[in-house]
Amino acid sequence: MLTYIAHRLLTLIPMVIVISFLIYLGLELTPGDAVSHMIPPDAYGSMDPDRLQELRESLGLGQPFFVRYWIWISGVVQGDFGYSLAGGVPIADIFLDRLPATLELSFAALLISTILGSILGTISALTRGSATDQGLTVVGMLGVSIPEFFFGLVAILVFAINLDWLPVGGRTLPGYDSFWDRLPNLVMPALVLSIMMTAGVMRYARSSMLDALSRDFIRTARSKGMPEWRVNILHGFRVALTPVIVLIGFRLPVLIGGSVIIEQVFQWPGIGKEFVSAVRSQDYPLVMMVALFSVLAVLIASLIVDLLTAIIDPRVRLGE
Amino acid sequence: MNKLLTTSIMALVSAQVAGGATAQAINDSELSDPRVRQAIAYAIDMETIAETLFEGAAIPAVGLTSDPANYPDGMNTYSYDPERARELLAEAGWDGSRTLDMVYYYPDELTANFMAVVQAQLADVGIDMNYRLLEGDVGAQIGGVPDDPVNGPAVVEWDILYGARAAIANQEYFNRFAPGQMPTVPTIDAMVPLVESVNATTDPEVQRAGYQEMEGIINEGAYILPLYYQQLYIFESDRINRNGAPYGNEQYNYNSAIETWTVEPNEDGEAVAYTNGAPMQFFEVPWQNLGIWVHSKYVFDTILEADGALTPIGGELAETYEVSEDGLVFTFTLQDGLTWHDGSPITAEDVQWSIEAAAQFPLTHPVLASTLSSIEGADALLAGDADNMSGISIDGNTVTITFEVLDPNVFLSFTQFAPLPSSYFEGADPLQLQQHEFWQMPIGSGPFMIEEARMNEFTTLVPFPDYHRGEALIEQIIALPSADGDANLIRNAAAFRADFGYSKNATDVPSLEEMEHMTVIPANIPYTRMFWINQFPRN
Amino acid sequence: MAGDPILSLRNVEVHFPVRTGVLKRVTAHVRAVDGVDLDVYRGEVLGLVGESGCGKTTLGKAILQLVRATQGTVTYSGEDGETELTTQDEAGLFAFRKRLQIVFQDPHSSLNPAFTIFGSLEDPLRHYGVKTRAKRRKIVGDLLEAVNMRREAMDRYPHEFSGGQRQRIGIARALSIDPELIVCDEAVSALDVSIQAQVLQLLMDLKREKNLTYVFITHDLSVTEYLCDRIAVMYLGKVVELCDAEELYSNTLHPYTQALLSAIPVADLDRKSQRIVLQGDVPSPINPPSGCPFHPRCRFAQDVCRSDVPRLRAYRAGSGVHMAACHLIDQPLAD
Amino acid sequence: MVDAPITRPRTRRDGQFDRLRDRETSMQGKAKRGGRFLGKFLSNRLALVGFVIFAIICLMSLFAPLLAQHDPMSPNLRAIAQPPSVEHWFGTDKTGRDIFARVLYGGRVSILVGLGSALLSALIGVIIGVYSGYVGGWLDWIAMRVSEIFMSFPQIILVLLLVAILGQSLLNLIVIFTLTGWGGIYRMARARMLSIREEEYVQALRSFGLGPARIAYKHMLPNALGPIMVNITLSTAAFILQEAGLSFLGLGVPLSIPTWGNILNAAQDLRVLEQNWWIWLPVGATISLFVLSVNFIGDGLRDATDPSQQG
Amino acid sequence: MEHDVALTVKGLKTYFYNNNRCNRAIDGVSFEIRQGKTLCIVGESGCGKSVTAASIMQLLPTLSRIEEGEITYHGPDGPVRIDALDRGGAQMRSIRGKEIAMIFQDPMTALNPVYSIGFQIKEMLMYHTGLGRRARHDKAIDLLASMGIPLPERRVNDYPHLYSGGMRQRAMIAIAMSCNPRILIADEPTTALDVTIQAQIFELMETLKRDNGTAIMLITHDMGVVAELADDVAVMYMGNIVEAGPVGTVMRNPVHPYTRALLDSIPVLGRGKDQEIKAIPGQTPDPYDRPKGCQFADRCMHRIDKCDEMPPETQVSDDHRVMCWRYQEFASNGR
Repeated sequence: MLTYIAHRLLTLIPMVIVISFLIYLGLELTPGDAVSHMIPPDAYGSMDPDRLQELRESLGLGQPFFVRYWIWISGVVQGDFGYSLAGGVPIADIFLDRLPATLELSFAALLISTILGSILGTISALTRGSATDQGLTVVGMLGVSIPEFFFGLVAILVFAINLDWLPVGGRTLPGYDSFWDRLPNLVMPALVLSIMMTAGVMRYARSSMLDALSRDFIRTARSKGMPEWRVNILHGFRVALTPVIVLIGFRLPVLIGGSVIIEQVFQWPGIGKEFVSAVRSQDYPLVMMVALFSVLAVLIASLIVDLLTAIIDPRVRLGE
Repeated sequence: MNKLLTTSIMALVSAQVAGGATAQAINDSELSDPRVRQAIAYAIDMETIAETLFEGAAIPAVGLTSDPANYPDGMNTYSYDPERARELLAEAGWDGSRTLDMVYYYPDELTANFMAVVQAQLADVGIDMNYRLLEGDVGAQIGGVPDDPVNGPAVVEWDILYGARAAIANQEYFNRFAPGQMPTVPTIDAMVPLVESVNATTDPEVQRAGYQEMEGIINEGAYILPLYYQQLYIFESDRINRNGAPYGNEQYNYNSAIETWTVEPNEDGEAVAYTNGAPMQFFEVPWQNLGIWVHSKYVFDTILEADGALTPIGGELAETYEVSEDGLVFTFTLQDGLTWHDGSPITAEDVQWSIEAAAQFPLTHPVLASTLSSIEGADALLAGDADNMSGISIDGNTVTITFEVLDPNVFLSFTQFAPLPSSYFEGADPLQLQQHEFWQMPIGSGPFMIEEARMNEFTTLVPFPDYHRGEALIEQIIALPSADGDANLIRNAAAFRADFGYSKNATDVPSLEEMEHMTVIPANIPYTRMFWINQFPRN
Repeated sequence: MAGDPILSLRNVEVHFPVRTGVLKRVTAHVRAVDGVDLDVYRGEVLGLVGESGCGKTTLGKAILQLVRATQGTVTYSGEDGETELTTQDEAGLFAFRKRLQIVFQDPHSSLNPAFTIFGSLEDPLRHYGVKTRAKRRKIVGDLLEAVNMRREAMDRYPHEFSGGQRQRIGIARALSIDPELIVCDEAVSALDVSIQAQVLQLLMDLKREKNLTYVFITHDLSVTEYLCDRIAVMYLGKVVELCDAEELYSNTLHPYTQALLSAIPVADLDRKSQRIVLQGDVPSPINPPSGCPFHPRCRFAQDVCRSDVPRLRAYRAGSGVHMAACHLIDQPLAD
Repeated sequence: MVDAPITRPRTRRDGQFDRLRDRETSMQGKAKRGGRFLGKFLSNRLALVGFVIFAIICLMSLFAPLLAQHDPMSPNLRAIAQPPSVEHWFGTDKTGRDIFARVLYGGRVSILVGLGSALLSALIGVIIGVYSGYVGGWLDWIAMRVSEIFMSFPQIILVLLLVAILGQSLLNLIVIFTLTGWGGIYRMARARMLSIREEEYVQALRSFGLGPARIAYKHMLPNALGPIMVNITLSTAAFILQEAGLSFLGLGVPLSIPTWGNILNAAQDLRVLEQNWWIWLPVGATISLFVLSVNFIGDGLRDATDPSQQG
Repeated sequence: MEHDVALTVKGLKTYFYNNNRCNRAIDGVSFEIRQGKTLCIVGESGCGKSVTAASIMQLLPTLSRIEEGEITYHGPDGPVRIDALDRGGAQMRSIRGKEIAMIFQDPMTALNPVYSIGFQIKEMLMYHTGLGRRARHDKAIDLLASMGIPLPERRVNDYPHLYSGGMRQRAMIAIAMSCNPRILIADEPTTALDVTIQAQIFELMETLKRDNGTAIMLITHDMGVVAELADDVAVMYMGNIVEAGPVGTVMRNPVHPYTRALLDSIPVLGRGKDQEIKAIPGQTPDPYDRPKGCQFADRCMHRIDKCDEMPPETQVSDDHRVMCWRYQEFASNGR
């Protein structure tokens, strides 16, 4: 198991390096750089171009592409994530700052959607064809059909502005020390973020459950004279769980970047929001690190999924 | 029918006013024909746009500068007159075969809407126009001067640029009319001596005369089309009491006397005020955007102080100051016993270091940079030939600055210039000043000091107990990271999380005005939105 | 019976790599077919029997070059001399593809559900030079009639047919390019008994009409007895016994064949025999036992069986030779 | 028919069964045949509803010039932000443009982006996936690695990155969606091919010596079309939502082109959200309805083409 | 006689209601299962043999129901009308597994892959016996041992995928036999297995019948299996039992044309190459488009006009009955 994990992690390295190179190359091809974004366009006409060139060079932007890439990647490999070009803040600090916010939001959404989605999906599958099932199906479809920011905006309008139940956004304010202080801020973004995921998990859980219930071993279980709940839960749900776990596992990358839009809507100071502004201001080192980090997250998530399925499903043996 | 009649009468009248007979294209570009540019000006119904689209939060512009005292008599307002526009186009031989390429760099929806309206109004007089948002390196796409100052070809790749000039000094509007400076306008010979004259004096009267003449020339030739003046909207909640302190140009530093403001205590009895303008990613060096960030305004004190109209009114860190007769020597003395927020004394050495660093820091505001680079020895320092500026000498708390050439904005610049504690920057490269770790928790000299900074979440400020004008009365300022045009400002205001601040965004204004607990006060600022018309032929 | 060989297999091995680990390294091989020598004579029906996983289907595919042998040769002898098929590339095989055909087991997957019968059958014809559509329709119609179906069936889709009909269409397809040899891979196993007989009879009729050679792959020894001239019994990738059909049933030499025959339930109350029940399961072809592959389940196994791999040796039989691979059978003809 | 002494309580199903049984007895011998696929699709009520909505919205967008009385691009400053009226069915936006017309014309672009990208990515994914899935080899290896690279990113991060690299335009957006979308379809098509490859009719074709391209595209591909179509519908829905999301971030189609996302973007303004419901509600509802209908169609297709989901 | 009957089925009709159609899967079947005897239900796919089993166990799919007829289980506490019980009710559940147990065709899919074999045995014990945790574990090991699974102490904790096909079916039987049911229903238990493994399973079932006196209902399509294992046989065709009786009578003197045709259509091992096999023409009808009368009429070479009416079940002798209008003609002239 451990060697398997080590193997998998090792094989990530060339992948990540190739990807990092491609991103770097891509960004290189875009016009503009961090310096051109440090100046508001209204003021650009008055700036001295020579001075800006000096700044570019002092930031290392004037060096050839490969040199810059090499400096950067060798730094990363040695654990030096570099500095944000725009503000000079160590990228590691930015991550330490933003990651907890993103994780908090995404984990909350993941938790809500997993629990709610599996329960509703199971109910839907067990009452297949009934009004409950059809109702849930339609509601689930609606959930994946409405743009999430639209949900968010309307939620802000209704629950924050009109009803004044929840804060409009943000994550914390001075004096909000504990998780419970911040909870009201978390509720709306987490719920809105979870809507789409819940609907997805629900649909998946439903079809997975239906699939499981149509298998022969369900008949075997019934032929043993066990009560229906045991057949459905212990035999059906347990088997249906594997694909659901896989699905949720593949949602794990959301923990890093997938909540970009919701973070924007609710001013949630997370990685996603940071990424958007880094992309806008062409802060290469930061963009690179976020992108790499998210890639790593995806790859590690798939590793975790593999491990989880191996734990859940005895048929799966690692390394084969 | 009635409308048709009125417009044709108006057209007759205005045809007599603008003697377009002599006007013609000066190079291969149709846009170098003043009649075409005037036609564009006539075609745009700025009054109606300001009233409807901008909901009154824009003032149709006449000249480049927003100060009517700068205008000569008989400025043409180019009021909406499509008939006249068509006539002018016909005279200029505009055949409609050319589709103008309009660019802009504001990504907001209001701008896009404005573009759509302009497009429709130009189409109405027979000018096809497509608009697009500039992406990537915007600076490079709007800058660049043709080698041939008359025939081009143009370096920029558009016909019209919708942009703005936000100026601290009027010179900023005109300085690029100096030869070989303007990406869009072929050199206008009459402008050259005028530009020199307004830069060579500190006498407001002389400057004004120059401005008037230049505004007249630009107005007549429609070299640049001023569209509207953007006001600044200062907002306040009913919890805040300024206690008589002035409203002013919040984009820059002025004496707002924030230490005397009070705020209604919250449920816990704490005097906490919310504002916007907290940094989003990092604390910016205060020399760049002089006043827009909360820390630039309240954490750093400047050498001199200005009133709300940015007129110098006295010393802030400086106890006394004076400038010599010829305007080339500026002397000031710092107050005794000033300290930084960390308790260490503010010294003349700090000031000297700051001036030298600001002169080298590439992102220093242009007006400030222009002043500082006029100091004797600045060139040598910038070229790396000297370690210090020979023009700066200190004696105790007194700093004497000798200029090589006269700078018209010495006072203005020093009302905006905040020194930094040099002890934190030993060995730092002034080029990379922004990247210095100091900016993760800056130490300043102003009435408030930074208590806690969580980027993208909030920044809190607390009174600096040893502030030279006394400790501030507001116990805590919580600044949220919303800029103007950001929908979050309105949401925060609606949720009682905006007690004071400002916005330039026209869409914010009606929203804020509708809130019972908010008051919006417009402030006139030198900020003009305009069309730069590219008069060089494009390849 | 023995005439000219149409196909000669010499030491044919088909090993599939087993990839494991993160790097997908080849860590083992499935020895699906492990050194088979076999001749197929023109005009005969050769039965290839064995239990699942013994490699009979793989061997059938290796004959057709659908699976390439990892070692050994498959030689085709025709009027134009002998040709080694295993070394030919796809272009080189083109001429031989016409002579060798296959009928598959599963009537559900043997026809493309997206095409009509004509659509499925016309492409090979086009490939072999039947240019006009009208001609192709005529040929397909004739073929369907040859397998006792109506011409009109060609415009219908596979799902409209029953399993037996589909199997007949499969046979029609194999016949479409006039092959000399047809490999029938479990051609009747998936059919209901009442249908199975129809197809068996059809196969025999066609053989007579067109002078075909069959390699008949099956696990059902009662069918082979009825159908085949010679039978090769396979176990774990190897041929363990090979002889005339009658000889095999009357004088079974190999203990595995004995057990196999005895295990078959016979639908004849008068022929109930004593079952020889083999213990355990067929070992994995990834890691076959040393020596004789059958020794772990063999009642007679001795030390030599555990250590030495028995070779297929010839024994005298009534009219010809009887090949078997067992250490414990006395008197081989010669090595 | 005398009922056996069944003590079991009758359920809702029993009545249903009785009806079926009686009908069967009465129509004995008259077996009806029909396209299984079409029949199953049509019998799925939601899919049918989805298809009708989809068709209506598509046709209305297609015939926008006939349906809309106003030019979607021409502002009218004298009639800004007007509520729905006989003149303007959906009211006007903040520059006085007719929202009904904008929604119709915006639909053209949004549907083009959504459907176009989905079709393009399907085209690429299928062309590569079908061949490499069947043939394998180095092409398969390369395509697999490339798709792995694309799929190692969280979708939105990759889209944003590509927007940053390629810039904002309608064409670029389609390119970006295609780039991010092909991998999924490629993998699905490849997996389908891998399983179809084992079908015996493929072996039969190989035994005839038919070329791999012909076998893959002509004979195997039609049998993978079901899931491919499902995938296309689902990606269409996803791309339309993403277009809206990107517009929200200000990184979508340039604002000069009306798209559903761009129109809906007005809802970011709290005042519009509160006071001018007609500016965002009709377009929000249209996006949601359209995506919903596409999802229903996708679900219906899935049920109709997936043999494992009988019933 | 009556006392040793374990289960009686009378006039059972089970209809399916899929896709808005009604399929009369079983249309009036009657039979009884005797204690300590094996009843083989033989027939081709789709004839309703598995539905019969599912009806007895009340394990029918949702879209189906028992229309008519009686299923009576003669348990130790007197007869129980199974058809009158609620499908999922406690009473039905107490019969399932404890009194009547069932094993299925495909041991690969009939076992839950995520639970160990032991768990799946113990689950049964938990519901139907009062054994404690420890005792259940021991009993599971005992059961596996008695099914001939080597190293039962270790294998009890293994998951199904680690078992071979034959072992899985043994494990299935272990589950079924764990509560000593009076009736064991085996639905094609060896179809998915190789012949040598099939022999092992049959051996095991014979032993169980002998040692425990279990009544076995064995569903198969293979006449050979019938000949080997059955005491009684019922031949099913399209939802009817067309002929039933003791195995000797039915196989030696079949009177229904279908039974006869079936026996004639299969090659029988040992009869050599010259045996004559006769195919049954045509194919089984579409269940939604059945013949009006005798379901076999369309394929029957003895068809007369009267066959358009459904023939009644007629006793040929005490224990031999048939559904055919012309049975007497066949009964007299034998085969």
